[in-house]
Amino acid sequence: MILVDTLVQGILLGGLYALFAAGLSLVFGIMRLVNLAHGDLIVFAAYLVLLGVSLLGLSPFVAALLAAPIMFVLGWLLQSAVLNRVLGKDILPPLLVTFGLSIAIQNGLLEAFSADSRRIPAGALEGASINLGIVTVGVMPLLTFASAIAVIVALNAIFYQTALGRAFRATSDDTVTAGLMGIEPKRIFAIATGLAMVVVTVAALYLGMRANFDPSVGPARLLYAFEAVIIGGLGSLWGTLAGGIIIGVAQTFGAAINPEWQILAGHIAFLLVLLVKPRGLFPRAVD
Amino acid sequence: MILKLENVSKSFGALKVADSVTFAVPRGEALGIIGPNGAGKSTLFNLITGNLLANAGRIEFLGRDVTRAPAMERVRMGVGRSFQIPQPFEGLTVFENLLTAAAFGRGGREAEMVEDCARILDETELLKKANVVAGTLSLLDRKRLELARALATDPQLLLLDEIAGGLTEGECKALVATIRSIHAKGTTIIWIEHVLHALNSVVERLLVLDFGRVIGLGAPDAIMASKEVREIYLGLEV
Amino acid sequence: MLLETRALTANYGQFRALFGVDVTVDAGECVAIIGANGAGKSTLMRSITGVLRNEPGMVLHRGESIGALSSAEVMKRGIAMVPEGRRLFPSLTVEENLLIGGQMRKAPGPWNLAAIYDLFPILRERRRNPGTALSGGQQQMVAIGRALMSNPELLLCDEISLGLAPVVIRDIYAALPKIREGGAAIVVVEQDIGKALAVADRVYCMMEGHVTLAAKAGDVTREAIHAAYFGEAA
Amino acid sequence: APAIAQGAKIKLGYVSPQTGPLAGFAESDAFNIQAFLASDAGKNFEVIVKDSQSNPNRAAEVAKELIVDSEIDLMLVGSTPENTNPVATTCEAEGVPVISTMAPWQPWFIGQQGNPGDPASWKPFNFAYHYFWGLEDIIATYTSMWKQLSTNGKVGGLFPNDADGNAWGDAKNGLKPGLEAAGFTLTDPGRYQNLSDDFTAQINAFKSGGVEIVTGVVIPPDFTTFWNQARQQGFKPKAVTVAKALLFPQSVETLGAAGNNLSSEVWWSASHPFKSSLTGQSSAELAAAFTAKTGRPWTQPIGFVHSLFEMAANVMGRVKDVGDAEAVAAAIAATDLPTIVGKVAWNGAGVPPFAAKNVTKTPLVGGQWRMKDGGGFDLVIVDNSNAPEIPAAGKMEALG
Amino acid sequence: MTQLASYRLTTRTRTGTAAGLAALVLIAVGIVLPAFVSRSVIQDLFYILTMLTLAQLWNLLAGYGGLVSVGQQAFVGIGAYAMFAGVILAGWNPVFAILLGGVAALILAIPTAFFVFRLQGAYFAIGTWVIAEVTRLLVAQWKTLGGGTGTSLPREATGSILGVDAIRALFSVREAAARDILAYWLALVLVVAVTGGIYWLLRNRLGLALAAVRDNTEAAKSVGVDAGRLKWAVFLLASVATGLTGALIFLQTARISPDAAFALTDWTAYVVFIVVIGGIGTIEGPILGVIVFFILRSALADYGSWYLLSLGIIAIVVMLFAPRGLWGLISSRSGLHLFPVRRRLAGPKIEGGH
Ligand SMILES: Nc1ncnc2c1ncn2[C@@H]1O[C@H](COP(=O)(O)OP(=O)(O)OP(=O)(O)O)[C@@H](O)[C@H]1O
Ligand SMILES: Nc1ncnc2c1ncn2[C@@H]1O[C@H](COP(=O)(O)OP(=O)(O)OP(=O)(O)O)[C@@H](O)[C@H]1O
Ligand SMILES: CC(C)C[C@H](N)C(=O)O
Ligand SMILES: [Mg+2]
Ligand SMILES: [Mg+2]
Repeated sequence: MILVDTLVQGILLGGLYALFAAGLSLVFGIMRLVNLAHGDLIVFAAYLVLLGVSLLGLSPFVAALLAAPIMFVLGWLLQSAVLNRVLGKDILPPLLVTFGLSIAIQNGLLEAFSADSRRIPAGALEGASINLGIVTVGVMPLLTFASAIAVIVALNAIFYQTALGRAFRATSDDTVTAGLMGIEPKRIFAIATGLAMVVVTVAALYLGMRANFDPSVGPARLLYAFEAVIIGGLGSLWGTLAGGIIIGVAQTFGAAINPEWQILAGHIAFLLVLLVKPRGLFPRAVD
Repeated sequence: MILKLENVSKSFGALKVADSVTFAVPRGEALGIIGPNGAGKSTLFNLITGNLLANAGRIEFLGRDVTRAPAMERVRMGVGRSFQIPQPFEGLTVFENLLTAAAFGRGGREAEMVEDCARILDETELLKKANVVAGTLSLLDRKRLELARALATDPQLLLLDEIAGGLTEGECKALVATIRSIHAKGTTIIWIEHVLHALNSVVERLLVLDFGRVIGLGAPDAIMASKEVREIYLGLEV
Repeated sequence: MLLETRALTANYGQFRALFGVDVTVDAGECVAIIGANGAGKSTLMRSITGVLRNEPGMVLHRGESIGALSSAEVMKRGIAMVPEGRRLFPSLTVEENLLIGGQMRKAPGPWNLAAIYDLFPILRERRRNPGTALSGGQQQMVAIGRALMSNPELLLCDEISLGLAPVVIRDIYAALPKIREGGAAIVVVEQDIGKALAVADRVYCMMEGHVTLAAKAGDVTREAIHAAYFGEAA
Repeated sequence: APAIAQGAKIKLGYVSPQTGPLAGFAESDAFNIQAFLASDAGKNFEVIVKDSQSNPNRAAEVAKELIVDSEIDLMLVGSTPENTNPVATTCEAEGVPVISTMAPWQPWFIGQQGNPGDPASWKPFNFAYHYFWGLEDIIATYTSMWKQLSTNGKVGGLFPNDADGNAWGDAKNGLKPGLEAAGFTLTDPGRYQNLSDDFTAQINAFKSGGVEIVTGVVIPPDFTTFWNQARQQGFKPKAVTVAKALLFPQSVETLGAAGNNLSSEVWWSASHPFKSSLTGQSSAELAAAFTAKTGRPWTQPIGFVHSLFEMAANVMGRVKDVGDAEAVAAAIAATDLPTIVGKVAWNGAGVPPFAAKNVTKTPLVGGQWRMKDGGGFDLVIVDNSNAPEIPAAGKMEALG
Repeated sequence: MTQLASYRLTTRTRTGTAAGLAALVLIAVGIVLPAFVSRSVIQDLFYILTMLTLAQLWNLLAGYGGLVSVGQQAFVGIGAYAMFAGVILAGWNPVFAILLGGVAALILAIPTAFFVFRLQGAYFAIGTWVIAEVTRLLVAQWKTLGGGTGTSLPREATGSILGVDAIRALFSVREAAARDILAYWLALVLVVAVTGGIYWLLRNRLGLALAAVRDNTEAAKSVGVDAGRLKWAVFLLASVATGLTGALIFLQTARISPDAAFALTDWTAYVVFIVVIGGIGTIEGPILGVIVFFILRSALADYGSWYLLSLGIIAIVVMLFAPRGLWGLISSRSGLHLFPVRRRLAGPKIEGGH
């Protein structure tokens, strides 16, 4: 059944996109920060995990566990030292800063690691597959999808069930008044970016185990991630997952018609959704 | 009748903020609107100006059905408004604020509007600050600018939303005088205000809104005396 | 002395809004600050709460300078504010708006969710609504409740009656004595002189960035206020 | 030759992708240029290198800078059509001679035509000359490799929508007619965009077409994605012979055990039986010198980058006035030089008439990556039917 | 109110007049320049002028119209491809085919506007980017113009461009140099028309309307400004001119590929960089920005990835320390406005026009 196979592979691919997008969704939702460096930060984290694997001989999962706190701190520093200073009503300054950052990371990685493609070796997992009768699916894509769900469940719990999450949302609405509530908006933003970088590490782990990467592959991932976030609706993490799946499924079906339509079909699905629902599928009551 | 509303309704989700509102305003009248906070007064203005579109009902201005007409079309027909929270064009000067309103609200060339703008600035005591960037104005001047900018569109119907709120007595008196003189020139006025003594010194009729419904419409004295109004608006023992 | 400002100045860019303002508030007392539009009342509130930063030594809390602290740090010292224009958080429900007021400072005191709902029963009904879907008066109640949730020592209220119907103003002012009973000192910024004098122990009048009158509420005469308010003899 | 004696140095422009995804092609630039300048002939030259950043836009731009600002006498360029085509086109338009290599001649020649779909409109160039092999050589080599195995002859093609992919996948001028003539059938699901995340469609198409052999011209990241997904989705071909993705040992190493016995075309190797006309080094010596200097294993582009400078030395040695573009172009056309990558002479041998003026060919063989016992891979030449002078070192093996 | 007759509107300032004269002199110098400078200077100027044109147009969109597009490469690309199609498929003279670029950009801009105007802020930005990607992917399927490979202008076409022969004769230069001079002149015409046109618009009613909508859309509607139509007008105008610029750029390059023509970095990112470094929302900003950008580019271009690394860092630093751009810094210090647009009311009782 090629049809079912295409659908299943598309959904699993959507899990990867959702993983790319989850961190972005968090940051975009809380501080309206259009982070053009998000894709490059994923690549950066992938190199970090790779270093753990190749220098320390760790398993990729353990290496990611080590990389996550480092990424959290980097995210924290990036937000405190740079991004906090340009956030405001105007979306342009952060746009330009993160664009600058994107270029700087790409070329910094190029200096450090050269343009060679690398991959995080995952041993037997790479080719492992499960035969489900109708379809044969890879263990890796399944794991990716499960991780996407886990990440989103965890982020949602933080967002809606904890005081930190309440502070996230309040700060996202009005930083001055949040300050009057005893919340340091800049600290909240720094925590949010740190958290997003932890999610980025998870995304990086799967990016690196699934395919080759080199310093230049970030931006291509970024656009899909943005599409997933926007399709889902600002601030809705489940929406982001739905968005990722929509793009993934559209891409596999587009490709089934002709590989030329693969990426195009994803973009067109994005455009169609926005045409019908300009604020995404699950918009917040107030933007 | 310059303005006619028939069964106009508007909801935000489950919240009904205009509930079959029906009334008419004759040309040249000054009508006051009162009602508790959240009664739907500002919303009613937004419906009349086209900043919001009604869910149901019909709005007629100068005999034409404008229920679906966009805001800028209604401005050009002669509906001018001020905002409850002043919304100046902050990057423009006071004069440029007026010039914009004049050039687009009436649809003429800038040069022809200059003197009219200067006159309105003079009337609203903003002339001194004509070349000051509006973002730097004090609240009082912002409120004056709201009025001046609405006037610059040369309205036949002027909608004022709480422009006396937060003014001192002296300021308030000056404002009332200005509004009176505008009214005297034949402009129809609808004025939302909590400062009742100011309102009642200008308007000929009062309309009372509560939960989006019109619960009273008539001469100010009669309205102020009605038991219903005293109960829900002023509180019983007042 | 709970709070003291010493020769406090404040600027918006080039524009100086406060010129050496001296104000004191004692524990548990209620102080009114009156003045015309643009007198600098809100600017004073913003300077005290750290929204506008100022030089060390200009604002003292229990004798310690707090002028250089962020608004979050000031708040954690027990100074809560009901800002001009309410400023509720649209993404939070009414209840969450209240909760967030108390989550960064946990001080013992009379105020908690139940107490706030008792003070403003209408809020209990609308607790699941987004804060901004309420009417102006209801929003004002949420804003006051939100500030109370941290059980502050000092509550700053900036024009809490602005734009409200008389009946709502009455309800809100009726709540102030209950708040004092809870032990908080209160500063009310008001334009309505009568209302201010009715609740306050002491009153300051401001004009164009200066304090032009400081007096006990019972002692002031109409003439003195008029002179301070408008800068001229009545 | 008279020009060389005159003291003023001859200016060579060299555009290469020193950064970006194609940077692997440029890794021996510094090594080769240094060797060239140190040689006797090299003393008369100045080499001005510009980085194209792997961006065709930038490549055209820096080519123009070299021509206009640096006033170069001869342009050298290589490293895939993304780099050669913009540079060659610019030179042609500017009337500056250019020697180009490391791109199959079809994407180079046809790709530079205004309308690639209309052979009647194709025109030869006056200043642009190219040496490398063509798709007909790929077809001959690949089919001969595959014939060493027993397969059903069904081939699946992976062709991206880029200069190479469009040329290789072209129904008329690409692999298809040649494969069919050799008794193979080609399943071509269509062009895909580079850096694709998903090859399910291709895998499904190959599965339902009963494909046992995979070929194509794929960039390394995409090949890894494809190969992992193929294994995950239970697609097990007997041979995978793709170009570009498997050029560099690093790309194969990232695949681990799954890289064993993947195969690829070989245009230069340490065992090619040719000598440098510049330094007299054999292929093996050149490769060894590179490894000694940089600590990195040899790669195929090393020989070709080296040969570009052999060409420059030889051509400029034969012209009187190095500033005379027409004379330089004529000298290029008259070249007959044995280089480290084989003989280069624009004599029209094996090239269709429309391209005969500007294109000449170097030999091509087939190789297979074999995992070494201690880790790492060797590229073993398993087919030399197209160029018997290059020794084969093994036989083609089916994938496990 | 008779004494009010003495009120009048003025936008003129002394610096404005001086700057206007200086601009005229510069344009005149620009026209005769090819007689005096080398070809490489002409090429550099061509690059500067076309980037300046793109920057002014993006500034019109983002700085004045509040439309932060990151998809302008769509119009550069489609304009360029239309020009190529005109030359290769229809056999037009390249100079006329440039006009096709404008037409094609307009045709693309209309459906694009329909779509992206439904979106706000960051959504708008990403929406434009996606549209540009879709356009790129579609054009990459246009096999007659080389698909993803791209194509070049045929020699016959580049050799027979209108006016090139005359220029060769006039300056006695080679054909390629004459082509550069022609392209340079066209770029000069374009940049003067675009900058002048924008300045004219700003001093017109449209300028007020743009400022009003940017400050407060709801209020602008309430004084009769048709915000929707305004956005349309700005977007279509900018798109057409961007398309023309794209066609001109690729006429000079003579080679095109989807990746080059629709390059986010080259045609939008650098342009944003120029505008923001120079100072957004001013006409002076992009001019200053393009000069700074060009100097950086020339100074650093030979350092490979370090060049781009430093460019990225410079962008960050400028944003952190001069968020209104360099021109913002200069004009707030000195009060200088070379292109004054502020309308002042002059007459009695008005406090000094500060
Ligand atoms: N955009 C909106 N979305 C949801 N609810 C809204 C919106 N605008 C207004 N409301 C709600 O509609 C009701 C009426 O609001 P409106 O502003 O018309 O009241 P009002 O009578 O002007 O009150 P006030 O005297 O406080 O200005 C209020 O409950 C308000 O919260
Ligand atoms: N953000 C600001 N930027 C510049 N000037 C400001 C700003 N906020 C207030 N001002 C100015 O500072 C002065 C004092 O303002 P402030 O808001 O403190 O007055 P207020 O007494 O609270 O008046 P109101 O009754 O209007 O609330 C006024 O002249 C005002 O225009
Ligand atoms: C922006 C300022 C320089 C404006 C100045 N007041 C003028 O009218 O020229
Ligand atoms: Mg209202
Ligand atoms: Mg105030």
